[in-house]
Order: sequence, then structure tokens, then C-alpha cells
Amino acid sequence: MIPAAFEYIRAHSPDEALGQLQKHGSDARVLAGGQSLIPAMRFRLARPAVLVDINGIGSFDYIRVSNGTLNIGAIARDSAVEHASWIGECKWSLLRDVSRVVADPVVRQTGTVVGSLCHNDPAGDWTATSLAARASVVVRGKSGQRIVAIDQFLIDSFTTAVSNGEMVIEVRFPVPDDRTAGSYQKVERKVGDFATAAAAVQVSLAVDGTIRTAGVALSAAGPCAVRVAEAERLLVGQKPGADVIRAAAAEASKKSDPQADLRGSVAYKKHLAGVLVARGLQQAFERLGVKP
Amino acid sequence: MKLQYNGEEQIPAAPDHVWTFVTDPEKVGRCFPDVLDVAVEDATHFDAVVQVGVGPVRGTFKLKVELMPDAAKRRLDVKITGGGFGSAVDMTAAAELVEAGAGATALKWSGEAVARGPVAAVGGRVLDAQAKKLISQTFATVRERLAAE
Amino acid sequence: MSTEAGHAVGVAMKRKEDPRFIQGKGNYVDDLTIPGMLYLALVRSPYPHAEIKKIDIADAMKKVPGVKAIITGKDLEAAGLGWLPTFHGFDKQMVLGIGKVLFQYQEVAAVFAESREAAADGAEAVQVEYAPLPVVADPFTSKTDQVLLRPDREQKTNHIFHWEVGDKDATMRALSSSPRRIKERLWFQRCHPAPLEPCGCVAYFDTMGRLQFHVTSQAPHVYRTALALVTGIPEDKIHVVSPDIGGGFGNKVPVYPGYVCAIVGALKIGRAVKWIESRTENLTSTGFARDYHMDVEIGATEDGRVTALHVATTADHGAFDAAADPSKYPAGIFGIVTGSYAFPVAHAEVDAYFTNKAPGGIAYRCSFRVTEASYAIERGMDILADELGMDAAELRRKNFIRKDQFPYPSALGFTYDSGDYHKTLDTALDAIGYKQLLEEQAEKRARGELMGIGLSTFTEVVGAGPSKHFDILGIKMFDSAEIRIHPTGAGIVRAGTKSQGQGHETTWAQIVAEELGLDPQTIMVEEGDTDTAPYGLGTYASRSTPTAGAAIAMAARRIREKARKIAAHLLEVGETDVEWKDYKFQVKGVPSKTVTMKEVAFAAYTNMAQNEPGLEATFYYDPPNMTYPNGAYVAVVDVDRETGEVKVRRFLAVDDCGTIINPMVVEGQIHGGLTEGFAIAFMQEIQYDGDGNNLNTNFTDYLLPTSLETPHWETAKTITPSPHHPIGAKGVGESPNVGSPAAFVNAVIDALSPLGVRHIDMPITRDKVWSAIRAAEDRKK
Amino acid sequence: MKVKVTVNGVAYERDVKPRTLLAYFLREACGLTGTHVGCDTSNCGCCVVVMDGGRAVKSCTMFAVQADGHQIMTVEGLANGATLHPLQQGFWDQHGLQCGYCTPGMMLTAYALLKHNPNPSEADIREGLAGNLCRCTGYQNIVKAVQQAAEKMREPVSARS
Repeated sequence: MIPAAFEYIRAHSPDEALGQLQKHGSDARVLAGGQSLIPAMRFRLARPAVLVDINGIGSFDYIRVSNGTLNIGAIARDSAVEHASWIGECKWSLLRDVSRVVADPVVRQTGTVVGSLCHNDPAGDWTATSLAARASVVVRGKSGQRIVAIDQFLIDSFTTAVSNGEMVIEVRFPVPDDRTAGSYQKVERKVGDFATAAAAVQVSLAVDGTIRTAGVALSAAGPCAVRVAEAERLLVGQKPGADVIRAAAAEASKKSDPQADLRGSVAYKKHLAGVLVARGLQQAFERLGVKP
Repeated sequence: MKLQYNGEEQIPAAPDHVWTFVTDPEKVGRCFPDVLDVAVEDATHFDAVVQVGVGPVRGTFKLKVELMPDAAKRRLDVKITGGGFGSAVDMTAAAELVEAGAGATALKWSGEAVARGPVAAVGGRVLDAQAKKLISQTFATVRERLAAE
Repeated sequence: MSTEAGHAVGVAMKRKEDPRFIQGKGNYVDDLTIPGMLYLALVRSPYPHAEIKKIDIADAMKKVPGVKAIITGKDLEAAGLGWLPTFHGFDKQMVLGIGKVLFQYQEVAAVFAESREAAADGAEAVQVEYAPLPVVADPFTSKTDQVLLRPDREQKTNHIFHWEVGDKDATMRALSSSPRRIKERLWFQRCHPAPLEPCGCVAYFDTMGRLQFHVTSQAPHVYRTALALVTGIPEDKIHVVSPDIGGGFGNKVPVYPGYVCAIVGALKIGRAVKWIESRTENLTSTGFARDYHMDVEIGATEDGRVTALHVATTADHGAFDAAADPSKYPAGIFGIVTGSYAFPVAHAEVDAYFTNKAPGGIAYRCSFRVTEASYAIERGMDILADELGMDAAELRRKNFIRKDQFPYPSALGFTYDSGDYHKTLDTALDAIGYKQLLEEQAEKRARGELMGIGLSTFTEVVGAGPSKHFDILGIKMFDSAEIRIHPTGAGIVRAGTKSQGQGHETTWAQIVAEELGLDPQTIMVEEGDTDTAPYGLGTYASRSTPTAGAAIAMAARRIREKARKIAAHLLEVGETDVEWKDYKFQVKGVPSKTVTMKEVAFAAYTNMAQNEPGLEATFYYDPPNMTYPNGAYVAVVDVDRETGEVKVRRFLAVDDCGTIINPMVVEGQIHGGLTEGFAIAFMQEIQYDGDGNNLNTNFTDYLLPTSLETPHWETAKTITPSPHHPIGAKGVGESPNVGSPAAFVNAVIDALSPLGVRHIDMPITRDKVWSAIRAAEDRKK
Repeated sequence: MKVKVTVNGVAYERDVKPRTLLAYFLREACGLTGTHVGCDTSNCGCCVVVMDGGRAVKSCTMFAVQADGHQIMTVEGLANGATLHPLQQGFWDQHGLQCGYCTPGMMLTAYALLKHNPNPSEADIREGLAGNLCRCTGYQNIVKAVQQAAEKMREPVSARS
């Protein structure tokens, strides 16, 4: 399968990339990892007139901590997160989990975290993760850059707050404190499949053992990844325990609004949303040494 | 794959006025979102080319549209066949006009889309968003245009 | 590893074909480039059933640079090439849609262009206007004949055939008088073999006007004959070459429309044409497999002795009857459905129907419908065990054909050659620790955990087949070998089969080496070239070893007989005084007076006395009977109540395939077959929705297991040689795929049986398991 | 567009269309047909090559123009002259292939895996190879092949035969 013809532009700097995006408007797409875009182009579903390749912009290839956030640049690969030196730390356990189940191990060596967020697939992994971890996205345009909270960034299926002529240059994950753990729970039919259902959770405990912060989000549960705010609210201030886990899971099931497809029925997917949130919380608490 | 939608628009115009608008191929054709071209064949048939754009999916759909007004001038059935990307998309939409107070009309619509071929197979989730947009925005635009008149 | 002369059969010799594959030097059809070659792309229908109103090629011809020609069904029809006979022989298939299309993704127009890109652009630019027709999406709707799908046929019905075997009256009487009975509908879902290399070809006419046809074919000789019959090109002017094949599994047996189009294009344009299908094209238009809805009924005595079996099948054959079955067997060898059990009476019947789906019904890693049959009986036996409250192993043991009953005439007309089913089962149960597993299961059940143990003790029937029964397009299903031994004792063997990964380049050399006392490393194997190989029916249905393997052994023995004469000359004794012993010729009773085959080979060209020079032989082997490999498989699964996930904790396969030529290759075949069986049980399905849309058109939705999902396989064996095969081999490539699906399903149902779940159709997805558990719990409430 | 791609140490300067996939560039412009194409959706991994020494990429999901100025290693570049790479030897010794179609991609994925993890467990290997499909072997012997190669590659160079 051969894509339709297009013009290829390799950008060497962020400004050059932005200039090209502004020049070509909606005809142009950014090519980062391309692991969703190129298959869509091979089926001729996507047929951008212009591809602006940002892989040559070395300054976009980084993962670093700065001012209390972990910043991931626009062409940092999924596998760079998977192999990061700090990935084994408990507080990053949500990122560690997700970095091992995105797509497949080869695709992860080319696919990017930022690209995945910009694609905003309803069953994406990084979108739900970003919600649970309360990430924000740095969007750059003609008039400088703005920082968009992930909740405002994800608008609808395959649609984000990025306008024509803009691009995302970075995603920022707040560095959690040391009494934080997370978990990513994904049911997929096989490696490389989109999630049948997935849940991202991240919790931190106060000194007294109560839950200080909670992030709970679902993927494959609606037009795009969704935060289960009701679950977060009822967790905060409570002691980790079977009852709160059960209650949070029930909220997740309620919140889940999936579509039936080959992966499963609506009833099954709604049920799974609850099961996976419960398992995620259970695992996160266990990672913090708490047996709920 | 088969997709179903429905909705309602409150239009600040009398039913007869709305009826004249929605049964005019040129006018209703121009209400399709991202429409590039409308070629009217006769009073109840026209061709439209619309731009499709959801996420990475960009392209055009060529649509053949048939309007099927009922004699009572209150119900309009629309049959749309066409496609793009080597795939076929067949849509049907129905609009019912109900008087809703003085000089106002409630336009109740429902729609169904059946997609076949690579679009349905690969881009089903994208297509869902697109078909919904095509049908719902068309009726929303009908309201806006009539309200602006 | 011995590569010495002799002792070659039974040796785990490393494969001779591997060095080229591991160095990227394989020679697959897409690797071939001919100067000036054009690319073919096919326009396909998005509609499953529609009238073709108009095909507009003007834009594609005028506006797309590089497009050379476009042909449609009408063009082909005018040239007398509109239809292609299917291998089954009783139907024909449109090459390109003529007047209407009958399945989604059916070929509608062929675009020939200077590059892959131009061909794809050209195909996109062809505009086809369709008028949709009512869709028949399943055989049960088809049965009503409310929509006649094939008005081109003389018979104005969607019913393709009724086939039956066995004594129906006696079976029904026995069933109705049986104290215990089970009846269940089992659907063996539509699957696709999906080898990693898609189908494809390169066609051109050489300077002599000869058609050179390089194609991914499992049966190159049959292709040559079929092409001669279809195109009218004399058979001597057709050269078919099957290069290295990236997996076949039955997918590469039929002749596809793309092949015919490539040849027509090459003829019409005068340039080479390459056609390589995409994965989507592969999954949506080339030979599917299975799609049998089977109503299985078994009768039994109170103490669990089976009394009768009845199986009534409704088969979905798609738009054309392209099942690659032998002519006299429209439902293949489905009569093996009595399995390993001594049924006193049985009856099987199959009714096939057209639907608006892709054509096929090919033997996917299976001897013609044997997988369906094996699944039916092995599931049926488990359902019976459940009904009787009897241990599944005990029920089987009680009903097995006993070792002393072979050769065993089955109720449905087969003569099973050999086997020791009790021994095979006991080997499996001992090796896996069946007793301990049952104890563990009992403990877990008490705790509410779902653990299942599934058995399958199947009997395969392979090696089609004896000429009195089996033919394809009239050509009897023998196979052949030609062996030439060179003066230095090296040699070449050519066969009518075609390896697609089975390792023939190694195993055929081992047979020759064993029979002639030569070094297998110096025996070259060549297959797939119709100019050089003797006529054969190809490789599928586990037939290579039973047929060509036998032919090779027999041809080698012919050589040995000729060599004996020369050996007598060299040993200066009479021919009757020479015996073949320890891989050498020896003067009878005088172990010191020997001559090796290598020495004889040299003499055959340099010092042959009055004997005919040279050392070669050809043998066409018409098997006297089929072979009947069997096995006992045990699957152990754990089911997650909350998610419906099934974890295959252990899987043991004990296979009995008779004499083993290369244990390493046999084990590799078993691993591969089990993996496909696992995939069928849990993942693989080609589904159509009620509107006739194919829902599994690429590897995102047609699920093939990766290394992570695939269980770890345990293997063991028993060896019961086939009494009628020259070296006692039975064939193994397909047994694990035939036998394993029932073991997986039986294990899952066993896990769920405490809840009252009796059956779930494959593929067993998490959603289905969860729904079954939920429904069972609801019933209890 | 003019591109210069170094494949197995040899520089290939070619004029390509932007839409030419790297897999077809390697197969047709460079004549290196050991890289195969088995699907349209980046699922099968038959096309995997190694980029810039350590990254396994699916060459059917990357454009040739993206490889401009980069180093690519294909199956043809694994062996050192007549000496097979330990992965090649492992696949041969352990019967890690049947039809051979997935083998190049499988070996190159394993190559990148062993760069990151020279001492992988069976689970690591099964996880690492899960982006490549094989229809013939059932993966078990592929795992053994990679284990054999890893062991060989961990030996000091002098100890290698």
C-alpha cells in the first residue's frame, strides 16, 4: 500500500518547522514518529499535502527534569522513557508501566510521547496517563508559546487544542513526591493492539497515611481519554482500603462511555474500566507498601 | 459499520419558511460542513463535494444527494450516497418540522450512516466522528443561516 | 549431528536451506525484478453485492502518469477469460466482476502501470458506479433462496451441494434408542491462513514466446495445467516457478484473479507484470478456511460406551465454490469425524451454500476439512463426558479403537492404518501429571477459582491420496520424485511437492541418504520448477511425506537395485550374491567384501560393464491408503473471573506421526501448528457484519499471536509406523493445528463448567468468557 | 529528492520520491531484498532494520527521505564476511526459522534488544520480540536462538570461535 504523493520538508530548527506549518496551514502535518500517521497514509486515509519532519531537530530530543516537572521533548521516543535511568523509582511507576505497553516494542523505538498525545486516539495510552499524572502540554505558535493543561488539550477524538500553524514542543509531568506511586492497567487483545480498556492511576500519601492526591483516568472509554474526577474526589483524604477502591472503581465504570467494537461490548468495557481502576489502585498502594 | 445519530435544532423561523430553505438543493447543500462544491441537478438532486478532516484523516467525499420531501411539507428524507478513499458511505437523514410557538420551528433530525471499505475497516473510529459532524453540523448550519436571515 | 553417510533418517540435522534465509538471500517472488516490468494494482468493490453500473477509466488513463493499461471484466469476457474454474472443479469464479460483484473487496478492474505508486494512483482514479443489491451474509439466510446469488449457474438455488456418508437410518435408530445423548451446535469460525508473505506473481513472455510465471504456489504443476486449460496456451509453452515461499498453510493452493490478470497484462502489453497483494487484499479476497456450522449428536450407554454419531453441517462457501477439495469429496475428508473412537454406526452430512463473502474453503494447515471434523468429535466427547459426569480421559479410553483392531475399518469408510491410542494418551497423562492436576483443580474449585484441563485425542487422516479416490481437476493425487546420483556420489532429488518452510531441502536429502548410504549434505533438493521437477500435486494437507516422501524412498530403492548390478560387477560376484547391509553393498556372508554407494556411483559412469550407464531413477507413487497420525494433547488453563482472560498455563502435545525423519524439524512443525491452533481457539476470525462488511481486514483486527501471547509448548511422542508407507512415516505438519483447538476450548469449558457453561464458540475472547460467566451467575440468582 | 543513506556501511545516493517507504528503498533502490514487507499496518515486523546502530525500526512505516544521512543495518549486514553473526548462528542452530520470511526482521529486532539488554531472560526476549510476528515456529526456538546468541555475545571476543 502506497501513500498518495506529498511534499516533504525536513525542518532543522523549531522556527523553521513553525514557519512551514504556518505557511501550509491545514495542508501540513507534523511528522514525528509517524507510527500512526504513516499507516493512515498508506491506506490513503490521511493524505497531507505537506509533511514537516521534525526528527532532524536535535533540540527536541530530550527527557529532563526542570523546575519541578519532567519535560519530554517533541521527538523523544517512547523507548527513551522505557529505558530512562530513573524509571525504576516508585514515584514514576505509572510512567514505567505505560512505557512498556504502548504499541509494540519496535514501534516504541520510533513512536513519540508527544506525537501520541497530539494524535489523541480514543484508545491512546499516553493520554490517559497524562490525565492521571496531571501533565500539561507546551504549544508553540506564531505568537509564542502557551501551556495547556492536559484536560483542556484533549478536545475530541483525534482533535486537540493545537491549531493550524501550531505545534506541541513538550509535555510536562509534575515530579511527584516520594510517597507517590502509580499503575497503568491495560487489557488488550494482543501486543500492539489498541486497548480494549485501560486505566491510569497515580496516588500520593500524606504522612498520616491518608491519600493526599489521586489521579484516575480511563482510555478507550469514550471519544477520548477521560478523567474520573468523582473517583479522585472520593479517594483524597481517605485511608487506602478495599471500600474506597471499590467506590472509585464504581465511579470509573459509571464514567466509562465506550463504543462497542471487535474488542468487546459496551457492558464488558464499562465493567473492565472498574476492574482496571481497582487493580491499578491496589497495585499503586502496594507499591507504597500499603496493603489495602 | 452502521452509525446512528439524532438531534434537534430550535429555529427562529416559521415551519413554511424552514421548509422552503431545506428543500432548496443549493441552500441546503451549502450547509454541509466544509463544502467545496455544490452542483444542482434538479429540484431534488444535487452533487456535493465536502472536505473531510478529522485528525490525520484529510480528503474529500463526493456525495450524491437526493431530497425526498413529503407532500405535507413537514418531513424531509435525504439519501446521500458517495464516498472517498476507495470506500463507500451511504447516509440517510430525516428531518421533521414541528411548529414550536410563534414563528419558531423545532427541527428534529435523525441520521444513519453505513460505511464500507477501507474507511470503515481502518478508520471506523475516525469516520464515526466525521459522519456525526457532517449530519449534525449541517442541521446546525441550517439553524444559523435561517436565524441570520 | 551426523552428516556421515547413512543413518540419516531420525537425525536432528540442521537445515540445509537456512544459510540463505539467515543471510537475507532467500528468493521470494517479490525479490524478482525483470527489466521493464510493470506493476499491477486491482480495483476492488466496497460493496458485498452490487450491480456494476459503470466503470470509468478515463481519469485513470489520462490523468495518472505511468498508467499503461486498464482491463475490466467485460474485456476479459470478450477474450474468453472472464471466468476461472475453481480447483474443486464444479464451479467457476469471476476473474474481474462481470455485471455484478458478489463479495466485498472483489476484483473489479486491473490497472497496469510503470511503478507501484502509479498503479496505486491509477486504481484509486478508476471510478466505479454500483447499485447495491440485497446482501446474504450467512448460510442460513442463503438457504431460503430469497435472494439468488448466482443466476449465472444452471441450478437456480444458493445450495451448492449436499454430501453425506454413513448409514443415516441406522444412526438415527441407534441415537434414539441410546439411553444418553448429547446434541450441540458447534461453529468452527471462518479463519484465514495469513502467511506472512502475501500471494503474488511475476508473469512475462520470454523471447521464445513462452510464459514464464513465477508465483507463490504450493502446487506449481497443477497451476501449469490449469493455466493451459484456462488460457489455451499449450502446456509446453508455460513454465511455472515457485521460488522460496514465505509460508503457505493452504493459502497458496488456489489460482487467484490477480494471477490471471498479470498474465493477460503481460500478453497484452508485451512486458513483464508483477502483482503482489497487500495484506488487506490477502485477508479479504484469497482463500479463507473453515466456516462450518456443525450439529453434533452423540449417543452413549449409561456407562459411557458410544453408540452412534451424527453430524449435520451447514457450510458457508462464500460467493464462489473455491474450496480446494478433491473432486469426489466436496466436504473433503470430513468423514474422519468418528475420530479415535470405535463408533458402531455414524452418519455425516454437509450442505454448502453461497453467501456474499470471499470464496475459499481451503485446507488451512489441515487435510481437507479434517480440522473441522476433529474439533467436532473432540468437543463432542467432552460434552458427553460432562453429560455423563465422567472423567474426559476415562470416557476416551473406554471408546478408543484398540491397538489390536488395526487396520480398523471406520463406520464412515476409512481404513485406519495403525496406532496405539491408549499408549499415546497414557504418555500424555503421565507426562503432564494428570492426577495431580485434577487434585489441584478440585482444591481451586473449592475456593471458587476457575482452572480447566482440556484433552484432545485426535486422529488425523493425511496423504491424499490413493488415485482410486482422489483427484484435483481430474489429476490423480499421486506424487513423484526423480533422483540422480552424480559420479562423485553427490546427487540431486527433485519432487513434485513444494516446501514453504517445512524443510524439504533437508528431509528429502535425509531420506535419499538413508536409502542409499550417502551424505545428506551432498544431496541437493530442488522443487517448484515445472521444467525440471517431475509432475506432482504439491504440498498441502500434510501430503508431502506420505506421498513425495514415499516416492523418494521408492526412487532411491530403484537406484539401489540398479546399483546392485554395478556393485556385483565391482565385487566380481553374481547379482544375487550381493546384499545391502549397513548402508553398503556386501557379498553375502563376507563382511570384508564391500563396496560403497559412492564407489558404485563412480563406476556407474566409468566402469559399468554391461550395465546401462548412469544412476538415476524416477518414481510416481500412488499411495495404497492414507496415513493416520494421532495425538493426545492436554491444555491447562486459568480463567480470570473479572476480565475473562484465559491464561494457558501448560500445554503438552504427544504426537504419533510414525517414523520421524528429522526430530528437530518435526518438533518445529508441532510448535508452529500448536501456535496456529492456539490462535484459532482464541484470536483468529474473519467476521462479516450483517451488511456483508468484512471486519478483519488487516493485522490490527485479524489477530495473530506474538511471542508474548503464545504459550510455552511441551512435546513428547509415541511412534507407531505406518505399515504401508515405505519408511513408515505418516506426516505431521498439520496434526497440531488439527488437534489443538479442541484441547484449548475443552480446557476453558472445563474451567467454567462448575458455573454451568456448556459451550463457547471460537475464538474464545475475553468478552465471550466474561459474558458467559455473567450469564451463568445471572441464572443462579 | 536526493538522499544519501549508508546501508551496511555502504553509501547509497539515490533520487527518491518522498512517498517511497524505506523498505522499498532498501529492496529496490539498493537491491537488498532481505528486508521483507508483510503487512500495511506496522504489525508484522518483517521489515525491521536497525537505524544508527541501536534502534530497531519498521522500515515500512518510515519514508526513505527520513533516513537521509543516517546509518541503516539490514540482514545483509549482520555477518562479518564469511562469519555468521551469533544471531544468525543461533537461528540456524536452534531451528529458529522455517519459511524464513520473518527471520531478517526478527534477528534485527533481537540485535537492538541485545544492545540494551545483553543478558535477557526468556520473558525479556518474549517481550522484546512482541513487535514481530512469526507464523511458523511458535517462537519457542526463536527465543532459544536469541538466548544462544546472547550467551555467545557475552563471551570475551577471544573466546569466540
